[in-house]
Amino acid sequence: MSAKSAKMRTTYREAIRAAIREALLRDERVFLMGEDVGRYGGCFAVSKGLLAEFGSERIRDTPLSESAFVGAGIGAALGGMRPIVEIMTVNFSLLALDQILNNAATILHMSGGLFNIPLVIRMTTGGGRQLGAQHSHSLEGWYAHIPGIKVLTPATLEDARGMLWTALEDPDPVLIFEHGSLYNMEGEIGGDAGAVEISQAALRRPGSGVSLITYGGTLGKTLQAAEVLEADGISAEVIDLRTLRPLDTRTIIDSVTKTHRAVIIDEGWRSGSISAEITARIVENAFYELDAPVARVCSAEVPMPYAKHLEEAALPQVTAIVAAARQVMGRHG
Amino acid sequence: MSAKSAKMRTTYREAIRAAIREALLRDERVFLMGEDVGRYGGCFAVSKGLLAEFGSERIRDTPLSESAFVGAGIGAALGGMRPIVEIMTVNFSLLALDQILNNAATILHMSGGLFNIPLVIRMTTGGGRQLGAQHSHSLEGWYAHIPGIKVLTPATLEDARGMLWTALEDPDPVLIFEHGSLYNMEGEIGGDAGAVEISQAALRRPGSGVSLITYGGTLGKTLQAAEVLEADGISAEVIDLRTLRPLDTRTIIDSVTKTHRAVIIDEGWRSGSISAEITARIVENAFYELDAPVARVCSAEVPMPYAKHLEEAALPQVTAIVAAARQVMGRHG
Amino acid sequence: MNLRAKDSTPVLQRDHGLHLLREMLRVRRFEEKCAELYAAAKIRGFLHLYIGEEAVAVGVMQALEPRDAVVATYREHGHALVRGVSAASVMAEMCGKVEGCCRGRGGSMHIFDAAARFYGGNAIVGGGLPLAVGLALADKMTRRKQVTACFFGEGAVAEGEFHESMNLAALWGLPVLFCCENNLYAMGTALERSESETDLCLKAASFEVPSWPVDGMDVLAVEEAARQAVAAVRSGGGPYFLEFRTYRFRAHSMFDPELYRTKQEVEEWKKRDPIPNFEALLRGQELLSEKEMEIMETEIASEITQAVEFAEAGSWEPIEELTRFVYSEGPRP
Amino acid sequence: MNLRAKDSTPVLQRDHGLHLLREMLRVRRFEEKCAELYAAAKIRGFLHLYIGEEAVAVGVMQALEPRDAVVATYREHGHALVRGVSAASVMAEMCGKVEGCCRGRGGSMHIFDAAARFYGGNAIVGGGLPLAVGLALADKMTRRKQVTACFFGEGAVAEGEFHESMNLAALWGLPVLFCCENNLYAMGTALERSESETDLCLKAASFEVPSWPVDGMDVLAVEEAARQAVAAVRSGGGPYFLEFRTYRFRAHSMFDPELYRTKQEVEEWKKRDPIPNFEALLRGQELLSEKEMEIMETEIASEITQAVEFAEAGSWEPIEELTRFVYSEGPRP
Ligand SMILES: Cc1ncc(C[n+]2csc(CCOP(=O)(O)OP(=O)(O)O)c2C)c(N)n1
Ligand SMILES: Cc1ncc(C[n+]2csc(CCOP(=O)(O)OP(=O)(O)O)c2C)c(N)n1
Ligand SMILES: [Mg+2]
Ligand SMILES: [Mg+2]
Repeated sequence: MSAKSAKMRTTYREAIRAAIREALLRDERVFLMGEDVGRYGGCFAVSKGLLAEFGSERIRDTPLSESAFVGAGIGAALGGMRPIVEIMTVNFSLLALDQILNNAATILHMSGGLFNIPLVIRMTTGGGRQLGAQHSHSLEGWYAHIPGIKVLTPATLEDARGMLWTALEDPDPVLIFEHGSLYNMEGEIGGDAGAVEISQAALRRPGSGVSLITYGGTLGKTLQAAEVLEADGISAEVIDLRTLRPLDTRTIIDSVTKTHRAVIIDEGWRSGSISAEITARIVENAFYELDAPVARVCSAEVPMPYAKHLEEAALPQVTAIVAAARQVMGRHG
Repeated sequence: MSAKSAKMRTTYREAIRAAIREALLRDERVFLMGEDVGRYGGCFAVSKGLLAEFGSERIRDTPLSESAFVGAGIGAALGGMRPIVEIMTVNFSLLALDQILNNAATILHMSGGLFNIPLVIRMTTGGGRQLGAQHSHSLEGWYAHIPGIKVLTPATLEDARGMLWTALEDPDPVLIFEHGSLYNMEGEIGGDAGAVEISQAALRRPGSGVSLITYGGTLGKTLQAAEVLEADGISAEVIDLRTLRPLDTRTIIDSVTKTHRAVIIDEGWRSGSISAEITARIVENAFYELDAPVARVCSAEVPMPYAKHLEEAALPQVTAIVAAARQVMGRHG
Repeated sequence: MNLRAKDSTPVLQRDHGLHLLREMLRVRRFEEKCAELYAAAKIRGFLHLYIGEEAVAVGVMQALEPRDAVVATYREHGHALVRGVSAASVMAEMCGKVEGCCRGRGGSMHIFDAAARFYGGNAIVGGGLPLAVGLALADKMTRRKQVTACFFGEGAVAEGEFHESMNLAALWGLPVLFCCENNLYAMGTALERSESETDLCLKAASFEVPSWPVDGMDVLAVEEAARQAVAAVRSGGGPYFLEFRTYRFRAHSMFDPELYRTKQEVEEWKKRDPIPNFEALLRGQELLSEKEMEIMETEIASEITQAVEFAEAGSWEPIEELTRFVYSEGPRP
Repeated sequence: MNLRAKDSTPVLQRDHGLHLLREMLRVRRFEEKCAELYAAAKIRGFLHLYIGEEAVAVGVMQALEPRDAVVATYREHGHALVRGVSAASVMAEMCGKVEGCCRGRGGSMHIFDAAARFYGGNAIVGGGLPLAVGLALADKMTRRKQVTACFFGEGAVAEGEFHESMNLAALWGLPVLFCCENNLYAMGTALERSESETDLCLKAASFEVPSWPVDGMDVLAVEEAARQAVAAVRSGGGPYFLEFRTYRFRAHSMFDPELYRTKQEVEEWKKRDPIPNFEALLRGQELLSEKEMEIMETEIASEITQAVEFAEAGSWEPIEELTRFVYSEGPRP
């Protein structure tokens, strides 16, 4: 649809802001709540300017009380509102995990379908900014274990702009993970960009030799790796999962059925990451299509170190993706 | 070692109690802390009688403050003690997850190796007792995603008795998950049963046709399934993982290399469970040994329902294990 | 300010007096039946009886209007019944039948009802408080003059969620009536072993939330306090905190050996049983005859018999429906 | 009780006065240098300056003995320096060098030191409080007469962990000195927008924890209050809560556009800058000459230059060591 209208330049940050703004304009049940979303303008400046436009009722600064304000978001959703709750950083969301898992994800089921929870929770995720071991993890794949919630990981401007809309239309809790390194990403987007489908993974680059499966903060690195591979004569298909729960198994399997080889790139810690689940689904659904074992490029299993060189070594990088792809292609050295 | 001394009858509950008692006698730095561990005798009667013997300093009832008393366990460990912290039920541990992930698992690394945390956290896990969606989940496999902690899942009397000892000798945080349905399990144990190795999975039943890989609460069902399969002419090897982090990949691979087929049985929700990680490791390390896709028997992806028939349908059962094994053996119907 | 009706001779409307008595008796007889059914293994899981505390739920509910909301705990049969959830649907729920208010998915600890605006039934201690704050936030933002009554035990006061929720409600001036049911024990932990300051109204004061201690064994005192508090809350005065001093006559749940309190203490409190005492008061004022009392008992017995029959005649939800209610069905709201 | 030294004319030991001034100045100059290095991209991640608040750390540390413990936040350079962690090792840490106190793994927000008993450096707001409780618990259980000083901002008071930790410490009579650095803002959120009751000492009172508000811009007032509180804590009186009223002159971190407060407000507070004011006091009492002041500045400048040189000359930890310190190395303790 974006092709139909004039393009405009924007950033990931602005795309999210525009989406929030539009939601506030469109639906008076929508409000934004979180630490420093108002006067400070948002920890990562996403909500800058919104307080002035919408006032402190709807751009609601909260005290440092993650559990209570996430729980209040659940309650407000039960009360007919459409809250967008912002948690500054994924690590802090652990303080609210009781509310997320034991209430938000569970009440619809415990109540036998009586009470659904139309709640959106946004948070920053990921490393690469030298923020150390309490601000840098990638837990979105981990969250995808929880039935009852949906997990979205916008990696593009369109998705940053459109996923919030879709999430707000969802009757159930949706968590949106924004990778911190993407906020400054700039590019063009259709002037009328709006809601996007969230049920399907996207083919970001077609290819025939190997499927590179990723999402969120590592999409850019994966596309770069695909270019390097191309120069090397390897045609890599890049799949952006977009939604980690529910996973679009179909698109994954279709791609692997075509390429017969897969590398999963995931910023989560390797063991028990979403990349393991994707591997399992490929094995369960396309085992006989595989020409080589599925490979994973994940974060090292360490709390994120502060020092830049160590952090870089801990995170998935282009060279590692390329190496893994070459390996599953049977090319060594 | 248990063979050397007189056998004694005990239960899983008593084995844990004996282990705690012995630890308290052996090391004055050890103490037990948690909700109702003292006067009430423990929510599941594990610590019954210990208050009378050791007094309220060392059998320490806490207020309902999961985050603070788990955090206090971390602090006490830093202060030279050897705390055993009991969390009644795995779902409540979410209230303490900030302390577990952001502090216990992380401080050794953030401090560049200065401060280790010799802390043991015990909790009840698992379903099957009609406790509904806020008391019945199996999150131990999920916890196994976190670097910096170890995750133990005793499934036998020996491990119930011995793992606590080993955990207390560990310099780092160890989480022990006790499946609620095991507390009444009765059997014989060596009178001198003591510390057990935790670095290796155990072969609980040798076999040649298929590897059934499990742990904790589903070991019993898996052994039952193996018998059913035997009657059916299928020789199933049963592996009890015992420790979910770090995983003993070697034993898994050795078994699969022998049997060429694997079924993983895991009470966690399927997507993103430890069974996915095990699948991935098998694929990464023994892909060319596999004669069939790895299969998984997990819990249905629903918050646990209260009604007995629905709960039973949600949990892995013997029939499902048998069916999965038959399927990977290529036997249908 | 002292609000206890006892201080003046209460002048009771006869109808209202009989209504209060009947409601307390309904809850009592209902739960006595639950205990029986538990012994007969028709009800399973954890069952927490409210016996002894009936005056609290009955008194508070008098002050609420249908448009108001209620949030309760796992000890909530009484609240649900008095709030208007039918005995039949609660009983069917506890028996795990699809005719139950939550289709048997919730069980004793998770009673929900949309018509009654009854938002659970929460088995995480303290977990309902943020929900109540959010429900009230929705009401305040939409300028509905509704009140959310939130029930919780004195044990919950130690949880961080109590603190965060009180602060949010007070800071934002939200219409929440915090109803603390202080029955002196949290499982086996006496209040003085869980709180450094046992005067719970001082906790409320530290948030600038007005509060009173109320004799929770006196239904008239409860009602009067609740009416005044609800009036203040409804008129926009922000939250109120009422501490109801009460006592549970039965064990914490069906698994509790009651090691932590003496029989004598229980017997002392039974002298203050809200039901016979209130019955005596009505008799003393000649508002109730022996005959009427008999009729009342008969009517209640018949209501309960019908509820049990309804539950026993109920059906099991088909297992094929297991994965329903994890996500909403049908169109987006 | 009023403990502020100002009320009487302070009679200062000259050496001690000079020591206090020097320590405050060390912190100030050190952090000014950090800001420079940040601008030069030698320090990265989040950097939170303590400038303006130095009197608090300096005053409190005077009351502590080497055997005592300190727990701090992400705004902890000052605390670390004054507690005796060398400027060189802190600077090297912030530059990500292996010679840093945490080998460059912690960074600015995670300073640890074993010799100084400095337990972080915690970037989860409120996350250090339970640790402090646990350290004090260890001291109490082993009958060591040690005190744990725990620093946190007024923003942390809203967190559940504050509430739970205060209660635990008070309930168990633990030797914790809670040092609340009330600089009026949590990022951009003013105290009156985060707390319904802004008199923080009333919070302490609700746990029966004794407390005083202290002029945090007056190092002598801080020291005197801390000495009295530490004496009470050390003698077994249980925890104390001190509210230090202070102000940060700089932005919250290096990313803060400071939209939430006026320049004028900052300027007003700068008139109360603890360093020039204390310098003037020393001058007025003729305890300090201009010459001595110059020497002090020169010595400090040289210490900092050396620290920077040390940091710049430092080395990067080899990448091969990335996964160290996730688990302990070497023998069990
Ligand atoms: C977060 C959490 N921790 C522990 C439990 C286990 N538990 C259930 S009820 C209870 C006691 C609660 O006491 P109180 O709040 O006083 O309520 P009461 O049962 O007396 O009505 C405990 C510890 C729980 N359900 N949730
Ligand atoms: C649990 C958590 N929530 C949010 C943050 C982000 N954050 C970092 S510092 C800060 C403000 C804390 O204010 P305060 O406690 O007053 O300390 P100050 O920074 O003023 O010293 C916030 C919101 C965090 N680090 N941890
Ligand atoms: Mg109670
Ligand atoms: Mg502050």
